[in-house]
This record gives sequence, C-alpha cells and structure tokens, in this order.
Amino acid sequence: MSNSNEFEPKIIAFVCNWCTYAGADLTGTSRLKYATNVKIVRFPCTGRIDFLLLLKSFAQGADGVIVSGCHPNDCHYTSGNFHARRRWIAFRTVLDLMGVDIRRIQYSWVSAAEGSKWADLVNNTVADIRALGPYTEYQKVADYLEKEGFDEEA
Amino acid sequence: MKIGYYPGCSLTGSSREYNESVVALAKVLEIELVEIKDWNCCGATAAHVMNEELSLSLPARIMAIAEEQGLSEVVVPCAACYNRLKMTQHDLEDDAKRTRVVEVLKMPYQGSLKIINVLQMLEAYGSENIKARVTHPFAHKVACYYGCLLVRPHSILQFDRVEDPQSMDSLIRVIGGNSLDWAFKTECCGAGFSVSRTDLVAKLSGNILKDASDRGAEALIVACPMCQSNLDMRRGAINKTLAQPIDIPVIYITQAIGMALGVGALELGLKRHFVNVEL
Amino acid sequence: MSKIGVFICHCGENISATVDVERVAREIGGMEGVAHAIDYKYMCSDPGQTFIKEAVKKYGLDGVVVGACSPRMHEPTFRRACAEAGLNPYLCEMANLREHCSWVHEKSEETTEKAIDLVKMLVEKVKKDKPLESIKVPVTKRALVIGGGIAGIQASLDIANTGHKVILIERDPSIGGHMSQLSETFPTLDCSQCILTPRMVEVAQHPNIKLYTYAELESLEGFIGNFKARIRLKAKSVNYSTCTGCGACIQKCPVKKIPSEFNAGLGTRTAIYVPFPQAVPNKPVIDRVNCNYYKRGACKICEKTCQVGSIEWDKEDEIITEEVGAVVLATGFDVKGADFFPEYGYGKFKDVLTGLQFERLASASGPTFGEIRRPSDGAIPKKIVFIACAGSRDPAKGIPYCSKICCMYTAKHAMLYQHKVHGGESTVFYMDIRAGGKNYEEFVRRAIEEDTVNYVRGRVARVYEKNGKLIVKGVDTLLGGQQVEIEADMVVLATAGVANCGSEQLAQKLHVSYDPYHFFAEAHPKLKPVETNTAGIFLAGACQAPKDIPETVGMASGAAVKVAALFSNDELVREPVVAVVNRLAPPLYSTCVGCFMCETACPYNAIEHEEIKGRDGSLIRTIARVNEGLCQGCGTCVAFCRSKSIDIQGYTNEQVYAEVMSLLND
Amino acid sequence: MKKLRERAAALLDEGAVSLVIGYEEGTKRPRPLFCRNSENAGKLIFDSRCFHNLAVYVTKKELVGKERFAVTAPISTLRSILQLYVENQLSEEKLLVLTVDLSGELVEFVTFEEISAYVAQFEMKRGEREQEMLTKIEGMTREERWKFWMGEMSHCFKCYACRSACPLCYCTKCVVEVNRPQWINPWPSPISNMEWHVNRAMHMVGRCTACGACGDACPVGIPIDLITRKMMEDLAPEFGFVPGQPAKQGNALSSWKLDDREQFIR
Repeated sequence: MSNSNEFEPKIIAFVCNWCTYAGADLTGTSRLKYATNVKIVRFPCTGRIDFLLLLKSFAQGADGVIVSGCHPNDCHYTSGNFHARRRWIAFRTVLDLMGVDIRRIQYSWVSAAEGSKWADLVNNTVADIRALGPYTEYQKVADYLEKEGFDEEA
Repeated sequence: MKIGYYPGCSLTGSSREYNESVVALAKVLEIELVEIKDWNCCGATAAHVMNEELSLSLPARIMAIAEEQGLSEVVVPCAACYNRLKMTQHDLEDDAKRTRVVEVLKMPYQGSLKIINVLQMLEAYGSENIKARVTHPFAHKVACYYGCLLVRPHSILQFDRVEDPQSMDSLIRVIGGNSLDWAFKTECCGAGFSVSRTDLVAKLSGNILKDASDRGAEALIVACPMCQSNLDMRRGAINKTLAQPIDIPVIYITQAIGMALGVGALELGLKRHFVNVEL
Repeated sequence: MSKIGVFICHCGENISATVDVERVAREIGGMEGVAHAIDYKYMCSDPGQTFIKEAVKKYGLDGVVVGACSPRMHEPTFRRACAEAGLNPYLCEMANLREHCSWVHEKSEETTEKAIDLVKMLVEKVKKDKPLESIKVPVTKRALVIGGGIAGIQASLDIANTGHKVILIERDPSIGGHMSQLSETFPTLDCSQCILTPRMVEVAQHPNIKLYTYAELESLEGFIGNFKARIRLKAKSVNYSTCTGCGACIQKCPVKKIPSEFNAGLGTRTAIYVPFPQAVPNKPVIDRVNCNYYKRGACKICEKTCQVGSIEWDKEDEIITEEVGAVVLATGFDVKGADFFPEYGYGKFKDVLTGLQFERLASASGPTFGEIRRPSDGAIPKKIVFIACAGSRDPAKGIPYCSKICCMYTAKHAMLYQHKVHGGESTVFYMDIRAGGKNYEEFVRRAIEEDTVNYVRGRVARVYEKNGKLIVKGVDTLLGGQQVEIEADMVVLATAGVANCGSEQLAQKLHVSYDPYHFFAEAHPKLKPVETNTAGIFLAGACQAPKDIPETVGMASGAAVKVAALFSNDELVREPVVAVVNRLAPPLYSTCVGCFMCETACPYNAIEHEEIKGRDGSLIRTIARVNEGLCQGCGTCVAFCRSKSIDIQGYTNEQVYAEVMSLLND
Repeated sequence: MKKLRERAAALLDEGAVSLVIGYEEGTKRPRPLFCRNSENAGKLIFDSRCFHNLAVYVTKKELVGKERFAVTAPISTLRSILQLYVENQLSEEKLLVLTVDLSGELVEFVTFEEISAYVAQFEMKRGEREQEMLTKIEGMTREERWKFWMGEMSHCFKCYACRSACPLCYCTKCVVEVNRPQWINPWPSPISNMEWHVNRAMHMVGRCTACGACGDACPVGIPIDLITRKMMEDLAPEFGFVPGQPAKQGNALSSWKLDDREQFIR
C-alpha cells in the first residue's frame, strides 16, 4: 500500500453511531478499500464528541483527526449535529487563534448510505495529513514534562 | 412641505401635460418641488434588458446627485422612472454592484434616498387637506388604471395591493368622484412595444378601454405617461380594433385633482390631449 | 485487576483472509487485564457462543470483547450470550474487525496491526464499563386522541378495540371533521357521510372510548407512558345529561343568520345549534359570541322552549386532568379561503368558491340539497371552471408543497358537476395531474373521457366579474402558451391544504416539532412516519401533511398499533444508554452547579430541575436531573457540561477517553 | 458618591440588605469593600478606577450568606451579573444592584430587566491595550501565533488566578480537578496549560463579557483575557448574540441556526 520509509500518519476518527459508523460499515460490505491509518471511535452522536478529546488526541501523538456525523436534518437525535457544528466553529476559532494547525482536523458529514464517501474521506484525509507531515510541532511541546526530553525550539 | 422632484424625459417631452399638472397641483397644495440638478435619463425602458451596469448607473447618478443636493425624499411622477429608481436602489444593496457603480459614477452613493410616486406624495399630503381645498367636486364615473410599472414587482416596490390597487381610487373618491370596480386595473397596455409593435399596443390598450367604457366610465385616470400616451395618442389605431369607437379621455390623476381644486384647464395641460377632455 | 475475555472471529474467511487472527488473539492475550483470548471460525454460531458462556464461568470474566463483525450486526447476540452466562450484558463490547478492517484493507502487516489496535481499544473500554440495568418505565394504559376527524375516529376505534381505554377530544361541538363535510368520495363516488356516520356512532357508543366534544388540550406534562393531560371542556351552556336533543330550541332561536361553519359559510345556522343533522353527540351548544343573551343579556327563548330545562346560562369552562400513556395527534388540516387570492378577486366574487364549499353544494345535506347553484343568484351554472393548485406549489404564495388531494377531488368535482348539470360545460386548469393511487388515474381518465371534462394544462392569471359572468383568463401551455378566456358562471378553487389554525401552539404544548408550514414533523420521513420526536406521541392523518382518506385511515391505524404495542407491556424497557447527573455525599450533593445549559441543549426536554432540600425543608441547591423516560441518549448535554457533572451510560467520559488513549499511547 | 454612601448606609440600617459589596480606596488602586454596617458605608467609593469585577463575589455563598445583599456595579460587573442571572445563579429577591451612571446619578436596579436595558446603551469596545495586542496577534502567521502562545504558556504555572477572578467560573468542581479521566494534566507544562486555556475559552463562548479580570489577575501577565475576548468578538455576532448582552435563553453553544457556517465541513 505504501513504501515503508514513507510517513504513516496516525489518524483517529470520531464518528456518530447512526450515520457515519453505519456508512463505514457499508464501505466494508461494499468491499471498498481505504488506508489503514484511520481508526474509528464510536459515539452515539456528534453532539456527544467532546472538544477536549480532539485536543488530547494531538497531545498523545495523533497527526490528524476526522470528525464525522449525520448530514444536517438527518441527525438521529434531530439536533445533535447542529450543536456539534456550532461547537466546531467555536473550537476552530480558538485553535486558530492559539496557532494550532486546524487543517489537521477534518470535519465531514457521511450518511449511512455514503460508503464510498467514507472511503474517499479517509483516503483524502490521509493524503492531506501525509502532505502536512507529522505534527511534531505540537508533539515536541507535548513531550515536554508529559514525557522526557524537552526540545528547546518548541 | 418641501420635496425633491425628478420629472424624467417623458414629462419634458411627450407628456408635458403631466409635468404641468404636477407642478400646477403642487403650487396649489403649497408643495415646494426641488428639481434635481442636471438630471439624466433613467434608462427605462430599454437599458435594463441591454446592459445591467448602464441600467444601474443611470438611475444611480440621478440619486447620487439628489443626495449631494441634500434631498432626502424625491417624487417621481413617471411610473417607469419610479420603477427603475426603486429597482436600482434594491439592486445596489448588493455591495459588489454598488462598488462597481460608484467607480463608474466617480461620486458617492448612499442609497438613502426615499423614492415615492405622485400617489404616495398626495397620500402623504393627506386626503383631508386635499378634500378641504376641493372647489369643483369631480363628479364623474371613472376607471383608475395603474398599469404594470406602478405596483410591480410588489416585493420591491411595496406599494399598494398588487392585483387590485386602491390608492388612486381613494384619491378620486376624496375629490368627489366615483371610481369603478373594473378588471383591467393592472393589465399591460403594451408600452414596451409602443414603437415597435403598435398593432399589439392597439389590441392590449383596446381591451383596457373597452372594459372601462363597458362599465360606463366617463374617463380613464392614469399615473403613467406610457399608459397615457398609448391609450390617448394611439386611440385611432385602437378604435380600428374595436366594434365601435371609444372616445373617453385619458387624464392624469394630477389633472383630475387639479380640476377639482379649480386649477385652469391650460395650466393642467388638458388641451394637449389627443382625445378631447370634456368633463 | 480486571479479567477480560477476548474472542476473535474468523467469520469464515471474511476476517482471517486479510487479518492474522491468531496473532491478534496472541498479542491481545498478553495485554494487561486480559484473562483469556482465543480465535474461532464462527463466534456467532452456537459453538462460538458456547465458548463465550463457558469462558465467562470458567475464568469468572468481568468483561468480554468479541472481535468480529459490526456491533450493529451482532452486539445483541453476544450480549445475550453473556447475560445467559450470568455476566451483565453491558460488560460485553464488540470490535469491528470485518466492516472496519478486513473488508476494507488488503492482507498486510498494517491490517493485522490495525485489527490489534481496534481490539485493544475495546478492551480498554470494557475495563471502564459498568454493569447497567435496562430502564423500566411504568405505562398508563390509556390513550389520548386529539381531534375527532376520520383520523381520530379510526385511531380511537382501533385502540379501543384492542381493549384499551381511549380519551377522544374534539374542538368542535361534533366529531366528524372535514370528512363529514364531503359529498362523495373519490375514486368510488360513495357518499362520504354514509361511510362515516356509522363510525361516528360507534365512537359514541364504544365502552372503551370517553368522548369530550367542544374540548381542547390545555397542557400536557410528563413523558412516554406517563403523561398528564389537562383538558378544557368549553362551556356548552346545555346540560347533556338531561338534554334529549329534540331540537325545539334550535327551531325557536331568533339569531338565524350566522354563517354555518359546517356549510363552509354557504348556509346559516342559529346561535344555539347542532353543527349538522348527523352530529355526534346530537345535542346543541350555545355559541356565546352570537347569542343574544350573552350579547345583550336578554332573550332566553331557548330556555322557555326547553321542556327539560337543560339550558345552563352560567356554566363555566371546566378543566379536567386525565392520566394517559400515549397521545395520538389527529388535528387534521384546513384549506385556504378564496380571499387568499387577489388575482381571483380577494373572495369578493360570490361565485368563486373553494373546493370545500363546492363539496357542500354537491352534498345532499348541503344548503342546496345537492343541486349545484350559484350562491349569488341561485342559478344553475352552465359553465364552470375548476382551478387546481390554487396556492399549492406556489413559492410566491408561501406554499411550495403539493396539497396532494386537489387533483383527485377536482376531477371528482368536475365529474359530479357533469352528472348533476346536464349539458353543462366544465373546464379544469391544472399544472400536472397527480393521480398516484389505486384506481386514481383511471378515475381521472373517466372524468376526461366519459364525462367530457375539458382539461386545460395551464395557470389562470386572473378572474374578474363582467355583467354577471366570471371571466377566467388563463393560458393553455399545450397549445403553445395560447391565451384562453372563458366566460364562466362559477369558479371553484382547489385551494391549498394548510396546517390547522393553532397547530403551532399545540405542537409547543406537546413539545413535538413542526415543519416550516406548521405541519407536525414525523420522527423519520421514511421509517418513522407516525412517530414524533417525543416518545409516546404519535401522528395520524393530515396534521402531518395533506393526505386523502385512505392514507389518513391507514396512518391512523398505524398510530393505533404503535399505541397498542406500547400498551402491550406493563413496563417500558429501554436501553440504559441515557445521561445521568452525578450525585455526591453532602455538602456537595453533586458537582452540577445548575446553570442548565444542558436544558437548553437537550432536544428532548429531558432535563429537569431537582431541588435539593435540607432536613428543615429549606432549599439548598437546584441541580439538573435527567428524565430517563425522555432521554434518548444522544449525549449532547455531556459535551456541554463544563464541570463534567453529567455523563452518558455506555459512552462515559472514562470509556471514550480510554479508547482514544489506547490508540495513541505507545 | 455621597448619595451612594447614604443609600448604602440606609439600606444596611433599615436591614434591607445585610451586606453591600463595593469599592474602597486601596494602596495602589481601589479594592473591594464588604460593608456589613453603616459606619463602613462611609468608605465606599465609585469612580472610573473601580473596574475590578465584583460579580465574582456574588456567587460565593459563604460570603453573601442567606440574606439579601447589594453590590455597587460598574458596567463590566453589571454584564457579568446579567450572564450569571441567565445561568440561574442569581435571583432578583436576593440581590440589589446599584450603580452610578455617567451623569453621576445613583441608579438602583430592582429587576434584571432594568439592568439589561441599562447595559444595552453601552457597547463593548477594545481598549488601547487590547487593540494593540490583538492587531499584533491577528497580524501573525499561524506558526508565529503558535510560537507566541507557547512562549506565553511556558510561563503559566497553573495558579488558576484567572479562574478565581472570573465571575463566570463558579463551578464547584472545575474540569481541571476532574481526574476520572484526567482530562488536563495537573502540572504546568505548555500543552496542558494551553489545554486549560483552550478549555476556558470554549467554556466562555457566548458567555464571556470581556471584563478582562482574568488577564488582570494573571501574576505572570499572560494576556489570556484576549483569547476569550477575541472568541466573543468573532463569534457572538455570527451566532446572533450581542456581546455583553446575554441572551434570555441558553447561550451561543447551546443553541444553533439551520444556516450556521459549514464550509469547513467536507
């Protein structure tokens, strides 16, 4: 799939149970292939996804994050994704102000019928993150005191 | 009462009587009309189908000058001009368009101007005040004809009931007239074709006149120079399309009110019509 | 330390073909807290499940992870297996090795490693899992049906026939709704009243149905299985227990010129009235707005004529409270009046009617006893024009949707006209003919071919009156946009079906959502057409969107079955995936500070205010509490809570945090 | 000021309130005064130097006790009080709010409605410092911003003075004290510090009234108030909220619009 010396980004996907998780299931049942870099964490609804989790992911060495749920108006809980959307707008604003690389968080709507969209989303995101390279900028600083070896330039 | 005034081309040409009657009426009602300096054509009726930028810039210039002149409110008797100015104001709420137009004009444009037609001016003046000045009650059965440009598109002009306008009718009642309930109030007179397809004009205007006279109208009351000239000047052609000729005059609301207020026929330009006004 | 059992499934070849399942089992087996890890060809098979059950007992497992297909597929299976082995089912989780791994990746090192990660993730989650008990909510087996039209009638009868009690409330003095106003019904042309009135009577006599006419819902509190409905019984001014319904009072009432609602304003009624002859209950009410006595304090003629002294002048509105377990909304629809159409004369032309008015003209019980006559002069119209889509499918009018029933009833109207007025000419202006339905298209064809109704495809620009005729100016788009002008004697507008007045307020009382046109919103456009987003409240008929009688009846029965299903258990059992607000020992009681941002965020109004009182009964604090009956477990509140005081079972902060960390910490 | 003192004294004497929270002269700048008897009322002052946000005290039960109390509030404090009211932390029965308007007149608010009406006439403006700093930050590239903040964050030693100074940080248990899971590492380090401040910013969305108390309180002078302020400035209008004018129901994050921005969603 990829030659060994190439950088393999570590990506976590936070998805809702009703649309995107089911969509990813469909990707499987339709045997569509995508990169192994992405691992899915299942939530009841995008409204449940805590912004701190995204933050922690980077601190713990993720190079990218996918957040995906139901399209507007399709939310199993009617408005969870609308709440989430707002939260993300705000979250992006803070992160950007703090200088965090928000290109590393890919938001998306993937419905239970969009198996192929999920595959594309994963592959595109992996490609994007690979292009951006490892998120050392963040991890270096994160390593300071969290783990040994503080690097001055951070 | 002091108010800006944009006569527009027709009122200085084919429809001088409209201009005269507006001015004369304003004098009697002690409304001071401040004509916009160095005004230009509003671009009706052709510009807006040929070239958007031009069709916006022409009216914009007029309004820009008016703003420069420190006017806040401008009365536009010609329905076509009124329509173009209002439409332009609406279109120029779009920033991109406004910036472009301002570049073209090389002068500031706020879009703060209040554009009103003659009917709105008279309504603002107050029907009671008009009633108070009536000396020769206008005791006639008439059909008020609004045409297309005065009330459409309603979403932008926001003037009167679009399918069944009432403002002119109520003014007629104020001066003691009897305004008919008829069907062709807002039908098209064919103005757009007044030069190119006179046959169509004759047909369309014919329908209007016929319905009015069938219902016993002694005159048609209008507030648009296009409609007036079509219904009046083209009468010969119109009558050819009808079983029997119709000779009811087509007079401006300002003339009608003027008559009721005892303004002379000459001042009101009543002698300029093709179909004699004998009321 | 936890003792977790891990079971990796080959799914035949489906997983093992690309994932080295043995290695997965091996490596996971080495994980801290994993007591037992095996792989097997078919975990979901009986032997497979037996492995799990035995392991649970043998190793005394306190958690199980099955690495197999999607949990959406087999989670229930394996949880059941664990339960049978005596392990709390909510301590069993699934790692999705098939849909999310083996099927979407080639056979490779990475694939196997991903599989391992996925299982690890769930192992970490299971470590944080808590045993959960499914939630049981008691059910009050009594239903409230709002609206006594055909939808409400059908729903009430169906529920009542399952042996459950029903409370049916109707705003008007009689049940029957719009259907009772119709003349004949498409596509069979059988008389509406003939098929409806028996049902109305059945409702009145059914031992399980308690009928409140002239009544409206005041408020609804509670949640699925446990609603409290406050109902306003409007004062009828007539004592129904003594009234015999003889009708003498109606004969004598001096106020006779009130436009009759039942006849859509074409006929008149008296101030004390029964809306129509077949009304149920067939007893009068006094319309206090128009009654001389209530207006001027004098008259009381009805009281003098009443043999049994049933008139109650000083009767007040009464508020009663009923406990119900489910609610069926069947409030129906309304039609736009002709005055909505300036181009058709703002309703000022007497002979421009709405479809509903035409129904009354065509109805044998109508003001003209079924003869088609002009309201203006009583003449029989020689030429009639029907305008379909009057308002409907017209964004400019604010009604972009199709009212669905008009195509059919317009065809019916034209047909009825042709049958009743021989030699009459009828024209229908239409946009498209939408005759989807059993025998519908055939019906329209019949109107066109056998009854020679003239169908013109095009819109009508305006209608105006000229020497006693209605001039209809339209266009025929099939004749290249040629203008058509018809001198008609009568014009019938198939005016748009719109939400019933007050539906918005009602929706707010019930906390059900509604669409931009104030029709009530179903929970899912395809799969939950009769449910609302509020558990325990169901929809029947045209209150959800315009629909015809067969559809309405079908939907009503659907709603009834949902209610019956709900009532089939004494308790509601629900997945314990709900939010909970933490509780601590005094003096903290809870870390919740009661800012109630969760309340504003919750889509289900599941957040309640809980008052914490001291021994002396003084209020110490007010904190949030989740109503388990209402909470659907989306967890939006959890992500909102600043102090992390609210958490959601099955997806707790600890669990998801552990999952994420497991993927990264290495 | 004289009127204020008299009124405060009167309120205390007639027992209308048990406590008046206000300002008195301090060594360098005015400091809060907790006035429980009319003698002390004489110490009360109220002028442009009194910007310390007193709202932080009104939610401290141990301080204000059970009886009704009063607070003399400049604009910033009034805004915070409104927000606290929206969040069900205050009741009109228990709190009497006093202020001195621009004309030097003593104003007494009985209802929160009155306060919001009063506050509405003052719009939020950036001070010189904020203007300067923010233009600087807004001018930076992302990398520069990252370096800038990491530099600042490396000074933070998690004293949580920002938290104690903020009237809206009234939680009895703060997320940083939550240890199951340990969302934010308790020790100071640039990332965990940033996590804390991002977390603060997120918790303040649609709530922050930009009083600047957090910034003032920071002993090592990290301009953290700018984070919440910038958030407020950027988001409040987009979400249809007026900065400093709390919405009656919910807040920017607990509500939503169908047409909220989503170009960033793929």
